Amino acid sequence: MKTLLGKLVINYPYLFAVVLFIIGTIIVLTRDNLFKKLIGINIMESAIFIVFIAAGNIRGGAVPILDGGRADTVYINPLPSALMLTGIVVSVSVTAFALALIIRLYKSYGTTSARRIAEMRNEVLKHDSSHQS
Amino acid sequence: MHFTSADYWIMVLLLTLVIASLSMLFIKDLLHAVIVFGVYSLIMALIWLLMNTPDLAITEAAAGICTTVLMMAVIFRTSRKEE
Amino acid sequence: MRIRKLLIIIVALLAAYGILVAVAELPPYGMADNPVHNHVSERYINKALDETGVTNMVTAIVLDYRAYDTMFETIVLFTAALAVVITLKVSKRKEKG
Amino acid sequence: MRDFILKRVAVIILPLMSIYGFYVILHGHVSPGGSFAGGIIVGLSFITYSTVYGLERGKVKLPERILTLVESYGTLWYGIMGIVGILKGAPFLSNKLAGFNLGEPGSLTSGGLISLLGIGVGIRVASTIITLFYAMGEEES
Repeated sequence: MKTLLGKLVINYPYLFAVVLFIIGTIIVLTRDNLFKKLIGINIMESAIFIVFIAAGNIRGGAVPILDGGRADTVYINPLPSALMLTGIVVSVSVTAFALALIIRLYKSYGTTSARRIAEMRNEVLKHDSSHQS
Repeated sequence: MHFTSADYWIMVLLLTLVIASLSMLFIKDLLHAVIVFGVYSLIMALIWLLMNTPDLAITEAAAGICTTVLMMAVIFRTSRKEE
Repeated sequence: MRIRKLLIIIVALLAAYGILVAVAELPPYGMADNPVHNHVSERYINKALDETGVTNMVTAIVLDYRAYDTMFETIVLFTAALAVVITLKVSKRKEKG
Repeated sequence: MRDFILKRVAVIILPLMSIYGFYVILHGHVSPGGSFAGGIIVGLSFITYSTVYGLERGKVKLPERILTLVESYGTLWYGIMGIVGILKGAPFLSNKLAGFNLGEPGSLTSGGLISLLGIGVGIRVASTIITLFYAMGEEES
Protein backbone atom coordinates (compact mmCIF):
# COMPACT_ATOMS: atom_id res chain seq x y z
CA MET A 1 0.00 0.00 0.00
CA LYS A 2 2.80 2.43 -0.81
CA THR A 3 1.06 3.95 -3.80
CA LEU A 4 -0.53 7.39 -3.73
CA LEU A 5 -4.05 5.98 -3.46
CA GLY A 6 -3.11 3.70 -0.58
CA LYS A 7 -1.61 6.57 1.37
CA LEU A 8 -4.67 8.70 0.64
CA VAL A 9 -7.04 6.02 1.92
CA ILE A 10 -5.13 5.97 5.19
CA ASN A 11 -5.30 9.78 5.34
CA TYR A 12 -8.94 9.94 4.22
CA PRO A 13 -10.00 13.13 6.11
CA TYR A 14 -7.26 15.08 4.37
CA LEU A 15 -8.36 13.66 1.00
CA PHE A 16 -11.95 14.79 1.49
CA ALA A 17 -10.78 18.16 2.84
CA VAL A 18 -8.72 18.77 -0.32
CA VAL A 19 -11.71 17.81 -2.49
CA LEU A 20 -13.95 20.20 -0.55
CA PHE A 21 -11.37 22.99 -0.82
CA ILE A 22 -11.11 22.56 -4.60
CA ILE A 23 -14.90 22.51 -4.99
CA GLY A 24 -15.09 25.73 -2.94
CA THR A 25 -12.46 27.32 -5.16
CA ILE A 26 -14.35 26.33 -8.31
CA ILE A 27 -17.60 27.77 -6.87
CA VAL A 28 -15.87 31.05 -6.00
CA LEU A 29 -14.20 31.38 -9.40
CA THR A 30 -16.92 30.23 -11.81
CA ARG A 31 -20.19 31.49 -10.32
CA ASP A 32 -21.18 35.09 -10.91
CA ASN A 33 -23.59 35.48 -8.02
CA LEU A 34 -22.20 37.06 -4.85
CA PHE A 35 -24.16 34.69 -2.59
CA LYS A 36 -22.63 31.70 -4.33
CA LYS A 37 -19.18 33.20 -3.88
CA LEU A 38 -19.90 33.65 -0.15
CA ILE A 39 -21.04 30.04 0.20
CA GLY A 40 -17.88 28.94 -1.61
CA ILE A 41 -15.72 30.88 0.82
CA ASN A 42 -17.53 29.18 3.73
CA ILE A 43 -16.89 25.75 2.19
CA MET A 44 -13.18 26.53 1.85
CA GLU A 45 -13.03 27.60 5.50
CA SER A 46 -14.69 24.39 6.66
CA ALA A 47 -12.18 22.35 4.65
CA ILE A 48 -9.37 24.03 6.60
CA PHE A 49 -11.19 23.22 9.87
CA ILE A 50 -11.43 19.54 8.88
CA VAL A 51 -7.66 19.39 8.26
CA PHE A 52 -6.84 20.85 11.66
CA ILE A 53 -9.30 18.76 13.66
CA ALA A 54 -8.25 15.55 11.88
CA ALA A 55 -4.62 16.32 12.69
CA GLY A 56 -5.43 16.54 16.40
CA ASN A 57 -7.61 13.44 16.56
CA ILE A 58 -6.53 10.04 17.91
CA ARG A 59 -8.36 6.89 16.83
CA GLY A 60 -10.06 5.52 19.93
CA GLY A 61 -9.00 8.46 22.08
CA ALA A 62 -11.08 10.23 24.68
CA VAL A 63 -12.82 13.60 24.58
CA PRO A 64 -10.61 16.27 26.23
CA ILE A 65 -12.72 16.51 29.38
CA LEU A 66 -11.11 15.06 32.50
CA ASP A 67 -13.08 12.19 33.98
CA GLY A 68 -11.51 11.73 37.38
CA GLY A 69 -9.39 8.83 38.48
CA ARG A 70 -8.63 6.78 35.36
CA ALA A 71 -4.95 7.21 34.58
CA ASP A 72 -4.64 5.21 31.35
CA THR A 73 -6.97 7.35 29.25
CA VAL A 74 -5.50 8.71 25.99
CA TYR A 75 -6.88 12.19 25.48
CA ILE A 76 -6.88 13.80 22.06
CA ASN A 77 -4.98 17.01 21.46
CA PRO A 78 -7.12 19.91 22.77
CA LEU A 79 -5.10 22.64 21.07
CA PRO A 80 -6.48 22.40 17.48
CA SER A 81 -10.08 22.46 18.70
CA ALA A 82 -9.38 25.59 20.75
CA LEU A 83 -7.81 27.27 17.72
CA MET A 84 -10.67 26.29 15.43
CA LEU A 85 -13.19 27.66 17.95
CA THR A 86 -11.60 31.04 17.21
CA GLY A 87 -11.77 30.27 13.50
CA ILE A 88 -15.52 29.60 13.55
CA VAL A 89 -16.26 32.91 15.24
CA VAL A 90 -14.05 34.78 12.76
CA SER A 91 -15.86 33.03 9.90
CA VAL A 92 -19.24 34.17 11.28
CA SER A 93 -17.94 37.77 11.46
CA VAL A 94 -16.57 37.64 7.92
CA THR A 95 -19.87 36.24 6.62
CA ALA A 96 -21.88 38.94 8.38
CA PHE A 97 -19.76 41.75 6.97
CA ALA A 98 -19.88 40.26 3.47
CA LEU A 99 -23.68 40.07 3.71
CA ALA A 100 -23.82 43.75 4.67
CA LEU A 101 -21.69 44.60 1.64
CA ILE A 102 -24.03 42.52 -0.57
CA ILE A 103 -27.05 44.50 0.69
CA ARG A 104 -25.21 47.75 -0.01
CA LEU A 105 -24.25 46.66 -3.55
CA TYR A 106 -27.83 45.55 -4.25
CA LYS A 107 -29.14 48.96 -3.18
CA SER A 108 -26.70 50.75 -5.48
CA TYR A 109 -26.80 48.52 -8.56
CA GLY A 110 -30.03 46.52 -8.29
CA THR A 111 -28.36 43.15 -8.86
CA THR A 112 -26.25 40.58 -7.02
CA SER A 113 -24.28 39.40 -10.06
CA ALA A 114 -20.61 40.34 -9.89
CA ARG A 115 -20.22 40.43 -13.67
CA ARG A 116 -23.10 42.86 -14.21
CA ILE A 117 -21.86 45.08 -11.37
CA ALA A 118 -18.44 45.22 -13.04
CA GLU A 119 -20.03 46.06 -16.41
CA MET A 120 -22.05 48.90 -14.86
CA ARG A 121 -18.96 50.27 -13.15
CA ASN A 122 -17.04 50.18 -16.43
CA GLU A 123 -19.79 52.10 -18.19
CA VAL A 124 -19.87 54.73 -15.47
CA LEU A 125 -16.09 55.11 -15.54
CA LYS A 126 -16.05 55.38 -19.36
CA HIS A 127 -18.79 58.00 -19.25
CA ASP A 128 -16.92 60.02 -16.63
CA SER A 129 -13.63 60.00 -18.52
CA SER A 130 -15.26 61.04 -21.83
CA HIS A 131 -17.13 63.78 -19.99
CA GLN A 132 -13.96 65.22 -18.48
CA SER A 133 -11.95 65.28 -21.72
CA MET B 1 -3.93 0.05 10.04
CA HIS B 2 -7.47 -1.06 10.75
CA PHE B 3 -10.57 1.12 10.52
CA THR B 4 -13.14 1.18 13.27
CA SER B 5 -16.86 1.76 12.73
CA ALA B 6 -16.49 5.47 13.58
CA ASP B 7 -14.10 5.74 10.63
CA TYR B 8 -16.67 4.37 8.20
CA TRP B 9 -19.34 6.72 9.56
CA ILE B 10 -16.98 9.68 9.13
CA MET B 11 -16.31 8.55 5.55
CA VAL B 12 -20.03 8.41 4.75
CA LEU B 13 -20.64 11.84 6.28
CA LEU B 14 -17.67 13.37 4.44
CA LEU B 15 -18.99 11.91 1.18
CA THR B 16 -22.34 13.56 1.94
CA LEU B 17 -20.50 16.85 2.45
CA VAL B 18 -18.86 16.51 -0.96
CA ILE B 19 -22.23 15.79 -2.59
CA ALA B 20 -23.82 18.79 -0.85
CA SER B 21 -21.05 21.11 -1.95
CA LEU B 22 -21.22 19.77 -5.53
CA SER B 23 -24.96 20.44 -5.57
CA MET B 24 -24.12 24.04 -4.65
CA LEU B 25 -22.60 24.36 -8.16
CA PHE B 26 -25.80 23.45 -9.97
CA ILE B 27 -28.66 24.85 -7.85
CA LYS B 28 -30.09 27.97 -9.49
CA ASP B 29 -32.46 29.04 -6.71
CA LEU B 30 -30.49 30.87 -4.01
CA LEU B 31 -32.97 30.01 -1.24
CA HIS B 32 -32.48 26.30 -1.93
CA ALA B 33 -28.71 26.81 -1.93
CA VAL B 34 -28.86 28.42 1.50
CA ILE B 35 -31.01 25.58 2.85
CA VAL B 36 -28.45 23.08 1.55
CA PHE B 37 -25.80 25.14 3.30
CA GLY B 38 -27.67 24.75 6.61
CA VAL B 39 -27.73 20.98 6.11
CA TYR B 40 -24.01 21.16 5.29
CA SER B 41 -23.14 22.75 8.64
CA LEU B 42 -25.34 20.27 10.51
CA ILE B 43 -23.50 17.32 8.93
CA MET B 44 -20.24 19.04 9.80
CA ALA B 45 -21.34 19.17 13.45
CA LEU B 46 -21.98 15.40 13.32
CA ILE B 47 -18.48 14.82 11.91
CA TRP B 48 -16.92 16.76 14.76
CA LEU B 49 -18.93 14.78 17.27
CA LEU B 50 -17.43 11.63 15.76
CA MET B 51 -13.94 13.18 15.79
CA ASN B 52 -14.07 13.57 19.62
CA THR B 53 -14.51 17.34 19.76
CA PRO B 54 -17.99 18.01 21.20
CA ASP B 55 -17.19 21.64 22.03
CA LEU B 56 -16.67 22.38 18.37
CA ALA B 57 -19.79 20.38 17.44
CA ILE B 58 -22.09 22.55 19.57
CA THR B 59 -20.43 25.75 18.39
CA GLU B 60 -20.60 24.73 14.73
CA ALA B 61 -24.27 23.76 14.95
CA ALA B 62 -25.16 27.12 16.52
CA ALA B 63 -22.95 29.17 14.21
CA GLY B 64 -24.17 27.36 11.09
CA ILE B 65 -27.81 28.04 11.96
CA CYS B 66 -26.93 31.66 12.70
CA THR B 67 -25.21 32.07 9.34
CA THR B 68 -28.15 30.43 7.55
CA VAL B 69 -30.66 32.72 9.24
CA LEU B 70 -28.67 35.82 8.35
CA MET B 71 -28.31 34.68 4.73
CA MET B 72 -32.07 34.04 4.47
CA ALA B 73 -32.82 37.49 5.88
CA VAL B 74 -30.57 39.04 3.24
CA ILE B 75 -32.03 36.91 0.43
CA PHE B 76 -35.53 38.11 1.24
CA ARG B 77 -34.25 41.70 0.96
CA THR B 78 -32.45 41.14 -2.34
CA SER B 79 -33.30 38.93 -5.30
CA ARG B 80 -33.84 35.20 -5.05
CA LYS B 81 -32.84 34.13 -8.56
CA GLU B 82 -29.29 33.52 -9.63
CA GLU B 83 -28.77 35.30 -12.93
CA MET C 1 -16.71 32.78 -21.04
CA ARG C 2 -17.01 29.04 -21.53
CA ILE C 3 -13.30 28.66 -22.26
CA ARG C 4 -12.49 30.63 -19.12
CA LYS C 5 -14.58 28.31 -16.94
CA LEU C 6 -12.99 25.25 -18.52
CA LEU C 7 -9.53 26.72 -17.93
CA ILE C 8 -10.38 27.42 -14.27
CA ILE C 9 -11.55 23.84 -13.75
CA ILE C 10 -8.40 22.39 -15.38
CA VAL C 11 -6.10 24.55 -13.28
CA ALA C 12 -8.06 23.67 -10.13
CA LEU C 13 -7.77 19.95 -10.85
CA LEU C 14 -4.00 20.31 -11.40
CA ALA C 15 -3.73 22.16 -8.09
CA ALA C 16 -5.79 19.40 -6.45
CA TYR C 17 -3.35 16.79 -7.71
CA GLY C 18 -0.42 18.77 -6.31
CA ILE C 19 -2.03 19.20 -2.91
CA LEU C 20 -3.01 15.51 -2.80
CA VAL C 21 0.59 14.42 -3.46
CA ALA C 22 1.69 16.67 -0.58
CA VAL C 23 -1.13 15.51 1.72
CA ALA C 24 -0.31 11.82 1.18
CA GLU C 25 3.07 12.35 2.86
CA LEU C 26 1.52 13.57 6.12
CA PRO C 27 1.78 11.22 9.12
CA PRO C 28 -1.04 8.63 9.17
CA TYR C 29 -4.36 9.83 10.52
CA GLY C 30 -5.39 8.91 14.03
CA MET C 31 -2.14 7.50 15.42
CA ALA C 32 -1.19 8.37 19.01
CA ASP C 33 2.52 8.87 18.21
CA ASN C 34 2.13 11.53 15.55
CA PRO C 35 4.39 14.59 15.89
CA VAL C 36 1.34 16.76 16.62
CA HIS C 37 0.96 15.23 20.08
CA ASN C 38 4.13 16.74 21.53
CA HIS C 39 5.06 18.23 24.88
CA VAL C 40 2.68 21.20 24.45
CA SER C 41 -0.47 19.09 24.45
CA GLU C 42 0.97 16.86 27.19
CA ARG C 43 1.42 19.88 29.39
CA TYR C 44 -2.14 21.06 28.76
CA ILE C 45 -3.54 17.61 29.51
CA ASN C 46 -1.53 16.99 32.66
CA LYS C 47 -1.44 20.43 34.25
CA ALA C 48 -4.77 21.98 33.25
CA LEU C 49 -6.61 20.80 36.34
CA ASP C 50 -3.97 22.08 38.78
CA GLU C 51 -3.38 25.41 37.12
CA THR C 52 -6.90 26.46 36.17
CA GLY C 53 -9.26 24.26 38.16
CA VAL C 54 -11.59 23.38 35.28
CA THR C 55 -12.17 19.93 33.83
CA ASN C 56 -12.89 20.97 30.24
CA MET C 57 -9.45 21.46 28.68
CA VAL C 58 -10.69 23.37 25.64
CA THR C 59 -12.25 26.00 27.88
CA ALA C 60 -9.05 26.10 29.94
CA ILE C 61 -7.03 26.85 26.80
CA VAL C 62 -9.50 29.33 25.32
CA LEU C 63 -10.19 31.37 28.45
CA ASP C 64 -7.03 30.96 30.52
CA TYR C 65 -3.87 29.96 28.67
CA ARG C 66 -4.77 31.91 25.54
CA ALA C 67 -6.99 34.58 27.04
CA TYR C 68 -5.36 37.31 24.96
CA ASP C 69 -6.45 35.42 21.86
CA THR C 70 -10.06 35.36 23.02
CA MET C 71 -9.92 39.04 23.96
CA PHE C 72 -8.94 40.10 20.47
CA GLU C 73 -11.41 37.61 19.03
CA THR C 74 -14.25 39.38 20.85
CA ILE C 75 -12.83 42.62 19.46
CA VAL C 76 -13.01 41.09 15.97
CA LEU C 77 -16.69 40.26 16.52
CA PHE C 78 -17.32 43.76 17.92
CA THR C 79 -15.64 45.33 14.90
CA ALA C 80 -17.71 43.18 12.53
CA ALA C 81 -20.97 44.28 14.19
CA LEU C 82 -19.78 47.90 14.11
CA ALA C 83 -18.91 47.67 10.42
CA VAL C 84 -22.27 46.09 9.55
CA VAL C 85 -24.22 48.76 11.43
CA ILE C 86 -22.17 51.58 9.86
CA THR C 87 -22.51 50.13 6.34
CA LEU C 88 -26.28 49.77 6.57
CA LYS C 89 -27.24 52.82 8.62
CA VAL C 90 -25.22 55.38 6.63
CA SER C 91 -27.02 54.40 3.44
CA LYS C 92 -30.37 54.83 5.15
CA ARG C 93 -29.53 58.36 6.26
CA LYS C 94 -28.32 59.30 2.77
CA GLU C 95 -31.56 58.11 1.20
CA LYS C 96 -33.64 60.13 3.66
CA GLY C 97 -31.79 63.42 3.25
CA MET D 1 -46.04 36.69 9.95
CA ARG D 2 -49.48 36.20 11.48
CA ASP D 3 -49.67 32.42 11.87
CA PHE D 4 -51.56 31.15 14.93
CA ILE D 5 -49.71 27.85 15.25
CA LEU D 6 -46.29 29.47 14.92
CA LYS D 7 -47.09 31.93 17.70
CA ARG D 8 -48.32 29.26 20.11
CA VAL D 9 -45.35 26.98 19.41
CA ALA D 10 -42.96 29.89 19.82
CA VAL D 11 -44.46 30.69 23.23
CA ILE D 12 -43.67 27.16 24.38
CA ILE D 13 -40.22 26.84 22.82
CA LEU D 14 -38.71 30.29 23.47
CA PRO D 15 -38.20 30.06 27.28
CA LEU D 16 -36.66 26.61 26.88
CA MET D 17 -34.25 27.91 24.23
CA SER D 18 -33.15 30.82 26.42
CA ILE D 19 -32.69 28.59 29.46
CA TYR D 20 -30.69 26.10 27.42
CA GLY D 21 -28.46 28.87 26.13
CA PHE D 22 -27.74 30.18 29.63
CA TYR D 23 -27.15 26.59 30.78
CA VAL D 24 -24.52 26.12 28.06
CA ILE D 25 -22.86 29.40 29.02
CA LEU D 26 -22.77 28.64 32.76
CA HIS D 27 -21.61 25.03 32.37
CA GLY D 28 -18.96 25.81 29.75
CA HIS D 29 -16.11 24.83 32.06
CA VAL D 30 -17.37 21.46 33.27
CA SER D 31 -19.06 20.07 30.15
CA PRO D 32 -18.95 20.48 26.36
CA GLY D 33 -20.11 23.80 25.08
CA GLY D 34 -18.87 27.19 25.99
CA SER D 35 -19.56 30.86 25.96
CA PHE D 36 -19.68 31.26 22.17
CA ALA D 37 -22.14 28.46 21.54
CA GLY D 38 -24.35 29.51 24.46
CA GLY D 39 -24.29 33.13 23.40
CA ILE D 40 -25.35 32.25 19.87
CA ILE D 41 -28.20 30.06 21.21
CA VAL D 42 -29.49 32.89 23.44
CA GLY D 43 -29.28 35.25 20.48
CA LEU D 44 -31.16 32.80 18.25
CA SER D 45 -34.04 32.63 20.75
CA PHE D 46 -34.56 36.39 20.45
CA ILE D 47 -34.19 36.11 16.67
CA THR D 48 -36.99 33.52 16.72
CA TYR D 49 -39.17 35.93 18.70
CA SER D 50 -38.67 38.79 16.27
CA THR D 51 -39.18 36.48 13.29
CA VAL D 52 -42.51 35.14 14.55
CA TYR D 53 -43.97 38.29 16.13
CA GLY D 54 -42.48 40.88 13.76
CA LEU D 55 -39.38 43.00 14.03
CA GLU D 56 -41.20 45.97 15.59
CA ARG D 57 -42.38 43.99 18.62
CA GLY D 58 -38.91 42.50 18.96
CA LYS D 59 -37.42 45.97 19.04
CA VAL D 60 -39.92 47.01 21.71
CA LYS D 61 -38.93 43.98 23.80
CA LEU D 62 -35.19 44.51 23.41
CA PRO D 63 -34.34 48.03 22.17
CA GLU D 64 -31.20 48.71 20.19
CA ARG D 65 -30.00 51.15 22.86
CA ILE D 66 -29.75 48.34 25.45
CA LEU D 67 -28.02 46.10 22.90
CA THR D 68 -25.38 48.74 22.22
CA LEU D 69 -24.76 49.18 25.95
CA VAL D 70 -24.47 45.44 26.57
CA GLU D 71 -22.14 45.02 23.61
CA SER D 72 -19.77 47.80 24.67
CA TYR D 73 -19.69 46.92 28.35
CA GLY D 74 -19.29 43.22 27.56
CA THR D 75 -16.07 44.04 25.74
CA LEU D 76 -15.01 46.31 28.61
CA TRP D 77 -15.82 43.59 31.19
CA TYR D 78 -13.06 41.42 29.75
CA GLY D 79 -10.52 44.20 30.21
CA ILE D 80 -11.68 45.00 33.75
CA MET D 81 -11.39 41.34 34.76
CA GLY D 82 -7.85 41.37 33.39
CA ILE D 83 -6.89 44.49 35.30
CA VAL D 84 -7.83 42.76 38.57
CA GLY D 85 -4.71 40.67 38.01
CA ILE D 86 -2.54 43.77 37.64
CA LEU D 87 -3.94 45.28 40.85
CA LYS D 88 -3.02 42.10 42.72
CA GLY D 89 0.55 42.28 41.40
CA ALA D 90 0.26 39.52 38.81
CA PRO D 91 0.29 39.63 34.98
CA PHE D 92 -2.70 40.79 32.96
CA LEU D 93 -5.55 38.23 32.77
CA SER D 94 -3.90 35.84 35.24
CA ASN D 95 -6.14 33.41 37.08
CA LYS D 96 -4.44 31.47 39.85
CA LEU D 97 -1.63 33.97 40.39
CA ALA D 98 -4.14 36.76 41.00
CA GLY D 99 -5.65 34.86 43.92
CA PHE D 100 -8.98 33.78 42.41
CA ASN D 101 -10.54 30.89 44.31
CA LEU D 102 -10.31 27.86 42.00
CA GLY D 103 -12.92 25.90 43.92
CA GLU D 104 -13.63 22.20 43.75
CA PRO D 105 -13.06 20.75 40.24
CA GLY D 106 -16.26 19.77 38.48
CA SER D 107 -18.55 22.05 40.43
CA LEU D 108 -20.32 25.06 38.98
CA THR D 109 -18.26 27.60 40.93
CA SER D 110 -14.87 26.21 39.94
CA GLY D 111 -12.45 27.97 37.67
CA GLY D 112 -12.33 31.41 39.27
CA LEU D 113 -11.76 33.90 36.47
CA ILE D 114 -12.82 31.51 33.73
CA SER D 115 -16.51 31.38 34.58
CA LEU D 116 -16.63 35.17 35.04
CA LEU D 117 -15.04 35.73 31.62
CA GLY D 118 -17.36 33.13 30.10
CA ILE D 119 -20.49 34.94 31.29
CA GLY D 120 -19.25 38.24 29.85
CA VAL D 121 -18.28 36.75 26.49
CA GLY D 122 -21.57 34.84 26.21
CA ILE D 123 -23.78 37.85 26.87
CA ARG D 124 -21.89 40.04 24.44
CA VAL D 125 -21.93 37.39 21.69
CA ALA D 126 -25.72 37.13 22.14
CA SER D 127 -26.16 40.89 21.81
CA THR D 128 -23.90 40.97 18.74
CA ILE D 129 -25.94 38.29 16.98
CA ILE D 130 -29.19 40.15 17.73
CA THR D 131 -27.65 43.39 16.47
CA LEU D 132 -26.60 41.72 13.23
CA PHE D 133 -30.12 40.36 12.69
CA TYR D 134 -31.75 43.72 13.44
CA ALA D 135 -29.43 45.44 10.99
CA MET D 136 -30.02 42.91 8.21
CA GLY D 137 -33.65 41.98 8.79
CA GLU D 138 -35.14 45.43 8.39
CA GLU D 139 -37.64 45.20 5.56
CA GLU D 140 -37.37 48.55 3.86
CA SER D 141 -35.08 51.29 5.09
